[in-house]
Amino acid sequence: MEMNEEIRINAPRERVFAALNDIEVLRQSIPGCEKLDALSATEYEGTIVSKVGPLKARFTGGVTLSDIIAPQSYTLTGEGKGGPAGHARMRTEIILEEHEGATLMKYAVKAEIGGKLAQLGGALIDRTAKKLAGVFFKNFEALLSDADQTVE
Amino acid sequence: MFPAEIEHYFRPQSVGEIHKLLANYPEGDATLIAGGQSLMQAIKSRMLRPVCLIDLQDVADLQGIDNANGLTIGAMTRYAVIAGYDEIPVAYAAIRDAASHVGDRQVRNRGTIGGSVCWNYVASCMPTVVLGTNGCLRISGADGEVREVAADDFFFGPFETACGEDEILLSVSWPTPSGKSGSAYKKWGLATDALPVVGMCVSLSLDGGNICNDARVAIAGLADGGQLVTAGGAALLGFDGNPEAIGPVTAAVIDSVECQSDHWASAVYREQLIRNLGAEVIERAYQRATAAQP
Amino acid sequence: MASSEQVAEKPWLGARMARKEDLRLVTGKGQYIGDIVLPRMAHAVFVRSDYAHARIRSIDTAAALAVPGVIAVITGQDLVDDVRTMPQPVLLPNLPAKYPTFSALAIDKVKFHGTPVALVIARHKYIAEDASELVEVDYEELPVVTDPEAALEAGAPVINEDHDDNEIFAMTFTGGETEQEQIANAKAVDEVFANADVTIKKRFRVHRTGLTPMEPRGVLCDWSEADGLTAWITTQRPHIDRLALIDLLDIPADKVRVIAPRDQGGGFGVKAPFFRENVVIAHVARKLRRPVRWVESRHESLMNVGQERDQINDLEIAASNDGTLLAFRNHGVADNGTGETGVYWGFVMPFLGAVELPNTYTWQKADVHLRVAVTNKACITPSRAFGHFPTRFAIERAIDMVAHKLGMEPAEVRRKNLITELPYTSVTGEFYDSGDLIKLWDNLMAQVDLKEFRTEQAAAREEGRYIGIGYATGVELSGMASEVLVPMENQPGYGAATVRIDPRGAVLVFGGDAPQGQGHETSVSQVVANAFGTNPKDTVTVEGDTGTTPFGSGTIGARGASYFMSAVHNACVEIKQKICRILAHDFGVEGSYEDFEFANSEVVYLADPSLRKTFRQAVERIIMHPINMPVGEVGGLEATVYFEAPEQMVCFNADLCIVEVDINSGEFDILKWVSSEDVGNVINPLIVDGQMQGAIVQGLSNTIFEEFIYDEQGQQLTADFENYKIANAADTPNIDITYASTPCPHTPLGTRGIGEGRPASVPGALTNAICDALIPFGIEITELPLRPDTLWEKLQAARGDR
Amino acid sequence: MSRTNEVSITVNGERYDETIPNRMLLVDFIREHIGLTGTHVGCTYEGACGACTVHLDGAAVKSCLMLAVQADGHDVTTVEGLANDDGLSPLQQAFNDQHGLQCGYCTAGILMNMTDFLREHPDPSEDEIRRALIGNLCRCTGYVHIVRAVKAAAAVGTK
Repeated sequence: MEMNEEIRINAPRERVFAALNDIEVLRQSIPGCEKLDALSATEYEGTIVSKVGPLKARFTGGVTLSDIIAPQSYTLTGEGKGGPAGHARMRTEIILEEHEGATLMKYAVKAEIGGKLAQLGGALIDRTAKKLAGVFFKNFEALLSDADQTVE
Repeated sequence: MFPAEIEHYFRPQSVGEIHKLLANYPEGDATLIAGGQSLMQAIKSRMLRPVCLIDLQDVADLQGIDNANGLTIGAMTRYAVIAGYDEIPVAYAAIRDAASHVGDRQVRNRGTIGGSVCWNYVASCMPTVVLGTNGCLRISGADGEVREVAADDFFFGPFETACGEDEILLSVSWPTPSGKSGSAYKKWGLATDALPVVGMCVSLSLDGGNICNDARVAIAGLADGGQLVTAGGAALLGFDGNPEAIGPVTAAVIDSVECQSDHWASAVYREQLIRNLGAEVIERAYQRATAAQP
Repeated sequence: MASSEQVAEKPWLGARMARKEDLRLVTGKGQYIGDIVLPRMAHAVFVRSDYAHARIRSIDTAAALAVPGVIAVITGQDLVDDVRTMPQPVLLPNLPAKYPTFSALAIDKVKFHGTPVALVIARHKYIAEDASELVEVDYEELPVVTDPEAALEAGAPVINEDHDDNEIFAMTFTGGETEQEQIANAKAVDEVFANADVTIKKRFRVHRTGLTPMEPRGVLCDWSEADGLTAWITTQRPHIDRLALIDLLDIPADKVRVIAPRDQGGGFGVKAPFFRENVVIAHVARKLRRPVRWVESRHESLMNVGQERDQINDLEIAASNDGTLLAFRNHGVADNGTGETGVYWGFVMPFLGAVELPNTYTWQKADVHLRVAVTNKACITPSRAFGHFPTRFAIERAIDMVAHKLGMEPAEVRRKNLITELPYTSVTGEFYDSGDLIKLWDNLMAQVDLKEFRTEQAAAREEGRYIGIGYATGVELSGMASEVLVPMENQPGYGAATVRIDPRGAVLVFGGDAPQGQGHETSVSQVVANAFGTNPKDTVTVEGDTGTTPFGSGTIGARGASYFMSAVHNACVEIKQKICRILAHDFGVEGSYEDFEFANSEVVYLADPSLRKTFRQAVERIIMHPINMPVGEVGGLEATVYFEAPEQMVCFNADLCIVEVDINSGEFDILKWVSSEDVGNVINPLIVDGQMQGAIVQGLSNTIFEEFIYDEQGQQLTADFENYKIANAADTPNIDITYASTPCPHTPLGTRGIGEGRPASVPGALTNAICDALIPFGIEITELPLRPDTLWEKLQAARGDR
Repeated sequence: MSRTNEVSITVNGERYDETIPNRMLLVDFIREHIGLTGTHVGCTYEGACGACTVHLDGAAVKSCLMLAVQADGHDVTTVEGLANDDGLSPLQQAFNDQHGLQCGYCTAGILMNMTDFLREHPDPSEDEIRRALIGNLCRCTGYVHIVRAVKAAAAVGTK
């Protein structure tokens, strides 16, 4: 699954970039995130639960930040193992552009699934990955917007 | 593959009893089983691991078809019963079209309309015909209150519906058809009666001059699951049975949906299926409507 | 002993007799692997990798072991001291290839999605599955190669690391032994092409598909100190499996017995290899000193076995203006998968596929090259039409393309080029012993009025209806002579049978092969009844138990009616000879075998029919009362006979189909399918009809519905029957089987083995019919699967071009 | 914590009062718990092959897509219940006569489905038979002789 989207965030680029590197912001933005702990400045591990209707899969794994060019871009790679359900990987390349005082965040997401998830849930992967990415960026934007309300 | 351990199995006799059982479990732990033809696939593959399984087979209130005031089909009514019921008004004939070709004989002997619409599988027929015929879903809430949800508000997307995990779908119903109305459903799969790669449901009403004055189009088999295509219904208004006029309708449908490519069919072929199936079901629904007794 | 008598005219031979097997099978009394239960039997579940290519960092079995009811959890490390690595010599063909060395449970790395990495043994199968979920394997992913051409490129990740590259096998089939000879041949072929009136050149691609027996695999092993290992295995070749287990587990030969269950739910080649799972189950039964059973799930089956075809053939044909086929050149690339399956290793199938390229046609010259690539997919396992489903599709399609180019009837081009003088050695070196291809072809064409069809076709086109006719022919090996089977699969080709007469007159037949639905019990009983003049119901056939049967190379490659039945017949003759000698003595007459007739359950002295005994009296006297015997004779009636034909035998077929294509949807209906079969003398036409119908529908199902799909990461996405669609009854046509047979001169009954290769002509016949229907659009199909969507897209493109 | 239930299931006329795990599939109850192995399993979770077809109160259903506890209080008939003292049923006989089976693995399911089908459609067309067989996959026969056998059995039944 691959998708390319962009979203406008009403905050300056440096703040957006800082938030993208803020584990607390990530924890609150990642849909279904139950746990996220920092192993280092660029490596986290945690647990997320992905839910489609009654079907749930719990993934434990790591999140790695790489190709960091502050404050304009980085790559966020998440890899999770869902036990007997299989595994998933989502790689998101994010580019931040300044845009009339706000920030234009362009993101390219590539998701892969393996094991039973791929065999049984293949028809859902596109939709689910898109939905998860959408929720993530919406949450992220909401968090930043809330924080910025006093500034606005 | 075999089911994971199931702690409890219950077979309640009434809707009230189901609610009591559901109340004993944290949300998501108790699962209702109707016909189980899809649910058991998920349970066996362990994509679903219910702690408690509540079997609805004995709940008499959920069974049967009633056509006294419009049409009401109990949630636990099996496909074979629907397929064999010849009193369904032509306005809702699409339901029978669909039920007659779900899966195979054995599946139709077991699977239910309620199970299908609540499961809302990404490629499935019943949710699509319920949408296409504007069914009304009666749901018993956790508090025992019954609410009615229009099909448009019921289906959220694959596996997701308005029926909460602590709620029970009682029936799907349709009002007494007004005037001349007809509907039809047809699907295409790689094999006969396989899951829809594309399925098309059309229902329409005609005025005295046999001109379409109300119509709905729903589609199955796309990545977003069964969905209503508003533009399709709008394009059918004024349709007078002229086959030449069908092309613009299916074109409107194609314009407003997103067809995916997968190992069953390419996106462009799905579009062609919409044209071909659309032409067939529009014609059949129209014929049925013209023959209907107002 | 080779009898030359031809006795096909007796009533039981050729009778459409209802099968003896059926009574138990229609009443639910069959005995398949999953029905066999031993006291204290434990259940095994394999843990399989969900990565296609990864190093195994570690395997943690603690949580699985802690589940109540779990008896043991085994990993590859546990096998190191007790189980030899594969391959062992018994499982190696005598063909030069880069065989991988591997452990039955992967130790260092996994090479395809589904590689077994651990085994959980528990008292109940549900518990075993619970625990299997708790085995934690830590993988380090490696780059995945799923495309065979990419796998052969320099710098591609090497999958079998004991070799330098992914080319497991490569061969040039024509032109001789030395490089110079090959260069000379290639040059000669170039010259034919340079001077030919027409040439065509296309890339033909056939997807990964194959056969899926309704019963997946299974193994049940028991161990006792006294008897050693008893292994029930779903297998087409129990005797080979036994040798492999002896060698892999280092067990003395007197301590291993393999039994193929009496009933097996289909094989089609899929149960012919020696599988790694067998040795793991045998090992744990020995280790735990208790019976252990593994029954494969469909999910496992679709991920591991039954995957075949998967070839690219760049084929060129040169022909002259009158439709004479001159030469062909083929460069094949086959996708082997990992190469971790005993006996065949993946590449033996495309090897035979390339050998069979010439099919039933004469060619002056050919230049054939094949490269087989290891990829991160399940190893190819044999499926009926062993390796030649793709090559026959290519050659049959290409012949129609030549016909289209020349404006000739494809039927005419075919007939013109059929081999007319047999025996014949094909341009790739395959020997065809006998048959009459012209008779076969003319019988096929008699099933349709081609002229009338063309008129109808033209009229239909006027109405916007597109109907078409297509053909394909086929040759298949009727069993394989040792001359062929020893080099190809390292095992003998002969058929073997023990025939034992019971004092009450029943006949017991023991065979070393192991059928999976072919109706051996019925055919054997007809052969026996024919020989002894008894009733087929008096014969009992036992097969598949290495403890009681003579060595047999298996129910493979159409060996039944060619080799096994011939051995049965010859054993009967040997017994008849003894009966005759003793009866002549008893009757006080001079006489031998030729002087007696066996009919109506009696043995009659022809010169004086008053001298007769019932079959039962005769045999009871010899078995139970061996006194007053002729000099040199002892009692008892039993013979074990090995049959080897003097020549490699083949049989032929031709298919014709008529289709109608809906150009608006790309959907097509098969309006008619008729075959013509040259299968020698037929023991039971009901069974042969069934074999042919089944094979043809398998071919259709492979062509239209079935496809194994891997994604870029090597994930196997078609591991259930929702996603791996096999044809159902509503989507398949009726099929008429007709015969134009030539008795085989090399078997005592004139029979030939049939059915193995039969699906191969199907994709050609079907696609040729569709292309014939769509001639106005100039569509030439070169790729499978043939799906309505791709056909419609081709039509769209063609309409755009016009 | 119960994980088990008491059930009373009648199989081929014989009543079984048993305590079984909730998660036990009906097909495993039939094959392994009570030992009627004529019913087969040919797929994993998908329930698409039909080899496990039995009658539940007379209707053909796939016993791999049901839990045994769901059959509590019901009548199950398996392939072992088709023949009686008079011998094979007309359908069983027709499968033998017409060579409607080869390996026999799918046969039980087909017999059960077609027995139910012929009761509903005593005189079916070939198209109806073929459509009714969609839930039963056969790999050996190509279906030709199966369809012929069902027709032949119908002819006996309608005589």
